[in-house]
Amino acid sequence: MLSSVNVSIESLNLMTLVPMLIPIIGALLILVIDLFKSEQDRSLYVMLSLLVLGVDFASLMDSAGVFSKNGTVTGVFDVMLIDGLAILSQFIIVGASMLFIPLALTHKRFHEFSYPEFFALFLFMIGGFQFMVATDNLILVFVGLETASLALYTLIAMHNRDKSFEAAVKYFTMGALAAGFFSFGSMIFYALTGSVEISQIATVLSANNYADIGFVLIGVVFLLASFGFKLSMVPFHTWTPDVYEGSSAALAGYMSIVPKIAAFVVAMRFFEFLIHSGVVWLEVILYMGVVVTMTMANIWALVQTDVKRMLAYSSISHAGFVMAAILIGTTQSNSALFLYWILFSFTNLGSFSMLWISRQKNLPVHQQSDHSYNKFAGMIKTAPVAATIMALFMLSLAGLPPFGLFWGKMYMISSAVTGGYTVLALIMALNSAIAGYYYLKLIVYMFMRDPIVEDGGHIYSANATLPLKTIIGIAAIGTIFAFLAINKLLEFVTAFVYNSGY
Amino acid sequence: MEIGLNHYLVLSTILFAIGLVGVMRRKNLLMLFFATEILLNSVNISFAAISHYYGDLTGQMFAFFVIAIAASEVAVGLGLLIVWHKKHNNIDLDNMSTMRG
Amino acid sequence: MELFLYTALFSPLVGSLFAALFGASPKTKIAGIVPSALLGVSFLSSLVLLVLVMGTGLTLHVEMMTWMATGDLYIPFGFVVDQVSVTMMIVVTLVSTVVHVYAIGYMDHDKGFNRFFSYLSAFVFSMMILVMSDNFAGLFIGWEGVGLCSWLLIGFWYHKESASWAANEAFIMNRIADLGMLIGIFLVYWNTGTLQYKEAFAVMPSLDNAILTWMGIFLFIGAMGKSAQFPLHTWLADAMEGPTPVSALIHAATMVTAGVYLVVRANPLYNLIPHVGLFIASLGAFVALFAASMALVNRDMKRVIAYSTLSQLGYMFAAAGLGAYWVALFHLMAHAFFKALLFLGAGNVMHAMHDELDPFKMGGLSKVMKGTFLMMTIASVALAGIFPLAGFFSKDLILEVAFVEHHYIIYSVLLFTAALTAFYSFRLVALIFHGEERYKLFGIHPHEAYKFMLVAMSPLLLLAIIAGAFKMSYFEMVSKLLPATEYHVHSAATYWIMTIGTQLLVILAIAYAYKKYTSRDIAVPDGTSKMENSFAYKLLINQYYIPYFYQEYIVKAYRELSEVFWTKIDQKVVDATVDGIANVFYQTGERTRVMQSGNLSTMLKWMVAGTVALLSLAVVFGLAARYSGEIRVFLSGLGV
Amino acid sequence: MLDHILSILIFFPALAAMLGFVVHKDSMRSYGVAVATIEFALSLWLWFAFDSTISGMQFMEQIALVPTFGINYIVGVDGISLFIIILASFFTMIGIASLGETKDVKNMIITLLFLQMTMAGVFAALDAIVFYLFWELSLVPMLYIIGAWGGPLRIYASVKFFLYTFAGSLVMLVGMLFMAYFYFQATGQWSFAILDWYRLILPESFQLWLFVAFFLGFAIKVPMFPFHTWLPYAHGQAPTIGSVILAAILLKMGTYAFIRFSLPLFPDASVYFMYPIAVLAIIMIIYTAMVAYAQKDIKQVVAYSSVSHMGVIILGTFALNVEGISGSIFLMIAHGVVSGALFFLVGVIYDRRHTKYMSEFGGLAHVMPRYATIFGLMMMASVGLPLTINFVGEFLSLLGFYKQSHVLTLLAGTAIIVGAIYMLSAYKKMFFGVITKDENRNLPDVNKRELLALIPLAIITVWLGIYPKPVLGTIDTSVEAVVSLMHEKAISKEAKSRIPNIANETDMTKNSVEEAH
Repeated sequence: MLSSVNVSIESLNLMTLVPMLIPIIGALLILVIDLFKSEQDRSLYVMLSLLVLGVDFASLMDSAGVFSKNGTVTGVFDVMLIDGLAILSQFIIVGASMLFIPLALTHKRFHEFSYPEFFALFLFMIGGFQFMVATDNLILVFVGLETASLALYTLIAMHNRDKSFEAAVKYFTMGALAAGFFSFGSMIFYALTGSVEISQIATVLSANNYADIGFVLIGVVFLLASFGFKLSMVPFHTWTPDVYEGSSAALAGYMSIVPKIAAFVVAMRFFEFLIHSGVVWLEVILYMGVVVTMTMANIWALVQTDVKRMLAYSSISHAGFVMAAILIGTTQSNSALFLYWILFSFTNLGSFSMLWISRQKNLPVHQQSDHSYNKFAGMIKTAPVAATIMALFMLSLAGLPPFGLFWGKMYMISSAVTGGYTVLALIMALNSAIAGYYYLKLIVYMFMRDPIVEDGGHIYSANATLPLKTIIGIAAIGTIFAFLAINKLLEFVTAFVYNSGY
Repeated sequence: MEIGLNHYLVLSTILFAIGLVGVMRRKNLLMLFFATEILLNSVNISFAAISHYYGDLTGQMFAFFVIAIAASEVAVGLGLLIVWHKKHNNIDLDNMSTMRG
Repeated sequence: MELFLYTALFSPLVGSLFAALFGASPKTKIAGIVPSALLGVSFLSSLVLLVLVMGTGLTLHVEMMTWMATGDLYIPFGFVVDQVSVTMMIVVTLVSTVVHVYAIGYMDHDKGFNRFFSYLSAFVFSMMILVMSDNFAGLFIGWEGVGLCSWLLIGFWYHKESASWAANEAFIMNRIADLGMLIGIFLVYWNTGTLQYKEAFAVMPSLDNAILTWMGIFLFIGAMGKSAQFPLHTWLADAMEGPTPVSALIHAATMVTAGVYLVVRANPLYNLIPHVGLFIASLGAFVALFAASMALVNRDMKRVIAYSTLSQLGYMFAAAGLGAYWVALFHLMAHAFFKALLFLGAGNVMHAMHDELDPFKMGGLSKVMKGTFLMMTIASVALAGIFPLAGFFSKDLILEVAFVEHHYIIYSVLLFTAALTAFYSFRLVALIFHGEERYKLFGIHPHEAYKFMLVAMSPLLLLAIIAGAFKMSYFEMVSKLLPATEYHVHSAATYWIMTIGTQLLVILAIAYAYKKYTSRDIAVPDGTSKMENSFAYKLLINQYYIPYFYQEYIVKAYRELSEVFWTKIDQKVVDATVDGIANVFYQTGERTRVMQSGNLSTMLKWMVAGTVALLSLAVVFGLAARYSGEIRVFLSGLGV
Repeated sequence: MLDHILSILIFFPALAAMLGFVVHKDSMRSYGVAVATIEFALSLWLWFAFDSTISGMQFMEQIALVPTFGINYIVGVDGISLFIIILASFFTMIGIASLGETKDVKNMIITLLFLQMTMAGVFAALDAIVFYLFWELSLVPMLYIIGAWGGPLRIYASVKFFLYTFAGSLVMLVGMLFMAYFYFQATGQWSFAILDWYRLILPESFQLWLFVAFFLGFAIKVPMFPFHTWLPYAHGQAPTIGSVILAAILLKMGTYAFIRFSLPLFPDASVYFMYPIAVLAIIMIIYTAMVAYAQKDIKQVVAYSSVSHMGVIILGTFALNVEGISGSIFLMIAHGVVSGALFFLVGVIYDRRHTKYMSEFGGLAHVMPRYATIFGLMMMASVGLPLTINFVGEFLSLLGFYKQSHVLTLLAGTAIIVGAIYMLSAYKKMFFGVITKDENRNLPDVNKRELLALIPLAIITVWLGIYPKPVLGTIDTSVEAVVSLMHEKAISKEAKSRIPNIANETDMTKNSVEEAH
């Protein structure tokens, strides 16, 4: 006879679920509204989503307050784990989403935004990511990851162009493979330790002193492959440029930020203990992965002719750069990861938004692709403000002080220096120099070449509306005046990371 | 011969390998999806076996989730496939490379 | 008294600036007259100072202001008027006053009249700084300043390719020597802690001989450039491209003697290192002969005089090197007078002959140019060293010095050179003023120069005649500062034999020259005569092929090497490496971008391949970890 | 206001530049001149308020930026940086005032004002990160100036300029981060403040590595052989104003940084690397002078001559004694004035003939006497004639280095020969001889606008050549502080003996005399 399970509601700590539930409820709400009255204007959904996200953000602030008072909170049979990493990454996820969603209010009408499902899926996706980061249970990670990914595949496909279907199919198929890797890897760890909770796995493994190192490594390989896919580490990156190219610029920008931070957090949770327990192999592999990813992505970015594709490679490179934080594995480096990613969100979202506002419905003859470099030739003459802002984002991405990303880069390299990874620090620095070339290339086109078509700069703001401009403005301000906020951010991030034990 | 845990694991691994090979070799999108299903479900065998071995339910839970996710993947995947087929009248992977470089 | 010092120093500068005001405007007489007058003022001030120094034995030392001061280095603009510098001041201001006045006439028809006086006065100012400075750095200012003015003046007629070429040659060659000078100055500073003459010389006796030797050598290298000693001599002959007053002032009387002045000024140093002194003397003797030999055959009137200058500089160095500083200085002074006179006379001839320089195309000019003829003859006599003119007292003294110091080789070389000097001087006089009037063949109508030009030259004429008379009083004056060695041949008989012998030798040489070059069958050489095809003649007329050598093996080599550096090394190696590194990245990108084929199947394969690669690494590592003990044993067995 | 004069100096032009977007195109010139003049006046005021008897930093300001990580906005000047700041604002002023007919004048002036901000910032910064910030930021306006207003190869040239310098300075950034980390290890506090770093004594092996890291960044900027090849392109393609500021100020950042960072932070490494660097400097001097001689384009001659002169500056810096370092700082200013003027002069003829090939000229002295005169003066200054500004610097630099090595100084001294060779031959080609090209017959002489830039430069050239004391004295005070700091910090015996001990000044002169025996 089984004894009845007796669980008090308090011990479940259901409050931990609130931030994830908010977007899910929001999504359901949108679907319900559509049930009652369809064919509503997209602005309604945009604002609704924004509101939901705003509430979500507020609840996160609440969690943050609780965390700084009481430390890590667990809940729902210890499945939920609300620590500093979870809160920080959720801030980034929700914050970036809030910046993204107004981008739907474009001047030109795009197919996908007229569907309420788009927004519902979007919110589901956010919920998925939030689950993914707020747990150390591999099952929940898996579920969160897949929820988010499946929603994302659909979002990409909804752009309704040939290329976007192709992108969605590619992303989907590879994602399925990655899911297979993830479950296989989890299975091995489960077999080794009898648990799917990272902290448990760590305890058991160190208790038997990594007796089955060979199997541990095989498990790591599969998990690494699946994270590698999400984080677009070379050679698991191949989907990235195609998917970015196929999806709308706004979504591409979003994809370069949110899914990755979620994956980073999981990777950090999982690899941290392995690295600290002296699995040299992992260190070597990660080292190689980091170096190859940032270098090769940079090199491929050099030869691109389309700005969006270039930015795709550039974000691969940035991801590789940030992956170094996990390799280094100190509090400083982990804080650097978050700092970097916050700053990166502003800049990268800004630059993709710049592409987004210049997006035309139809491709002019002299352009091979939506955002080929040629399109931006002589932009300073016809649209000086836009050109300057775009240049700003490029310089920030290149890591030129005092723009946002410089501080992230600096702190990251510093963490490499402090962590004893001197050569890595140099490689990171030199990669920034290589990257300088392709960012500069765009600046060269904008500032130093003559316009190919004189149309008074209309093409650069074909899609511009007030909301879009606002978002770009926020991104630009965030990029320029980042230096004023660095100290606060750094203190905040470091405290959270440190108090979570990383 | 007693069927032990290892046998299940080996079977699972073999199935996984078959799935992998299928993923690499198949040019037909539908077949490719099948391969990924094999991949995912092969793991379920192990999960169930290990779960039994430890007397712990977690593995079975995992397996259920995997099944659920596999199912939803198929839903999304087939959706994409149908749209693609509508547009291009084929589901051959080799026709799917407009973006490159 | 300081007032006189400053007047002497700065009036040339004022004159130069005044003339510079008119630099771009058309010719104005006033731009010539004012600087000349100011130079006169300068000369008078110098004269007052001379009287003061001579009369009271006092010296004047002022520090106008700090120039450079950093660390332990302190360099003021300090000026000193002592026995040595006042001599130079007199020589410089006197000759330049004369030359200025003369040039008013000589440059009469030149478009760059105003500019010319500006440069010329600037030169005098630089020269005054050179001689009056109380430290090595100040000396260097003047040193470079005269170099600059010499560059400007040699290249004065800049439309002539040869003139600007010669100017550059002079400047660059001097620069080579200046480097030596600079190093010498550094040596002085780091070893004595100061650049002031007085203090530096005071410390020198306590220094290591090797260091002093280096100091002496490097400073002398500086002197070699300015005084055009072998092997840096070629610029002087080429410098004759400049207007003749320039040649008279700069390239005969003043600037080229700066080297001698330096050695004299640094006498406390050279006294400590007699072996370097001997080297200087030997080089001087060699140059005296070497230059005189080239003067024998040259067919350019000004070049002959230039070689003669070179030869006389050799005499001066010979004296200075042997420690007879006051003798060197005395010869310097005397030489300045008669050589400037000679040059100015040559200028008159040139004017008369419409810038014709070949004496073979002249002849018989004594009829039309009586004044000039007289002056040049007397100057030549003085140069040849015939009693009782200036040259006799100074040059004979040098011979005596060499003899008394038992350097008989130097003595005989110098003696032989004296004969050569007499020969080439009168070869020139004979060719120009005597014999057939060959110029008629070329349709030239010579005329005498302006009266005032001749008048202007007359002070020089006077001094060329009587300068020797001051020998003893001069000795008394400078011996307060310089080693007071009187050079007397001990036995009176030897002395008389030597003196009279020398005089006879010189007179014979003159007679031979006259005989050879006044004859009726002198014709313009056309390169066919036997002598012109002899080896010796060719060697001499080509200046021992030294300019050729420089041109072919140094100038050309330098140019070619530069070209190689630029096109081969800079572009093909250094820059190509930089671009190459960039290209490696770019090309890698181009080559490997095929990896991104866009085919989903390939993409999946990459993913699996990546996993398999990681797996195999894991297996290798896992095995290695499991069997680490065995592996270690195995490796140690291999001796790793 | 004096308390914040440095910040005002730095940010006033930037603010003015931003407001400049609003100013109408036709009034932009006047606006630019007005702003630049105010800026220059401010910098002069800084000079007058500066107390030249104090060796340390003055007008310091500190604002917390990222205090957690030890990054603060700290600015201050001492005798080393003071004059370069003044020179920068001076060049910006005359640069804008004499700006010729240019397309997009408005953009140009705004860019120049931004550039002025970065220049003032670099030389005033006393925090490594702030220094780095301005250092990098200065690349952007220059990139734009070369790339937008340059010659046919402008894009290649500007990108090369940017990337090359950028790559070098990233390595330098790594060095800075290391330095901060060492400071953290030593004190438990993060700090990027240079003055804090000065107090840190590092083991020699660390010094060597850090020195190399900093060196790369600085050497590319200077540019030292073999990192110099970006310079001819940049100069060759840049518009006149770009070349002027590049040569006059931007290159000085590298040499200034050597004195600000490398010497006081790594005294032992400085001694260790003295000879290799001196050899590089000598290669710069001789080799680039020869390359300059081979040029056919007058602007390239001046560009390579810049490299050659920078060699002397480097040499003076690594003399590691007061004479040499003061000389090198003075030479920075001198070279700024002279090469700036030379680039202006090249611009004058380029504006008239639209060619820079010397073979296109010849005999210009006939038609443009004033131009020839000023060019001649500047050429002589460049050649290092005494009583011109350059001589003081070159003399002191070489004099200083002579203490360290006789033979190397002798080799480096050939600068005065090789310099004369290329300069005189270029001058001869351009100005002497007869006019062969008809286009040259009626060239107008320098006009008022051009004289506006050239006359002040000519005056400075002569004035500071004759009376360098007001500048040199101030420099000297600060340099003595640097040298004594270096001596104090030096660990190895070699370094202690190479770097003079100024503390007991009087003994030192005696000792040096004694040692010479």
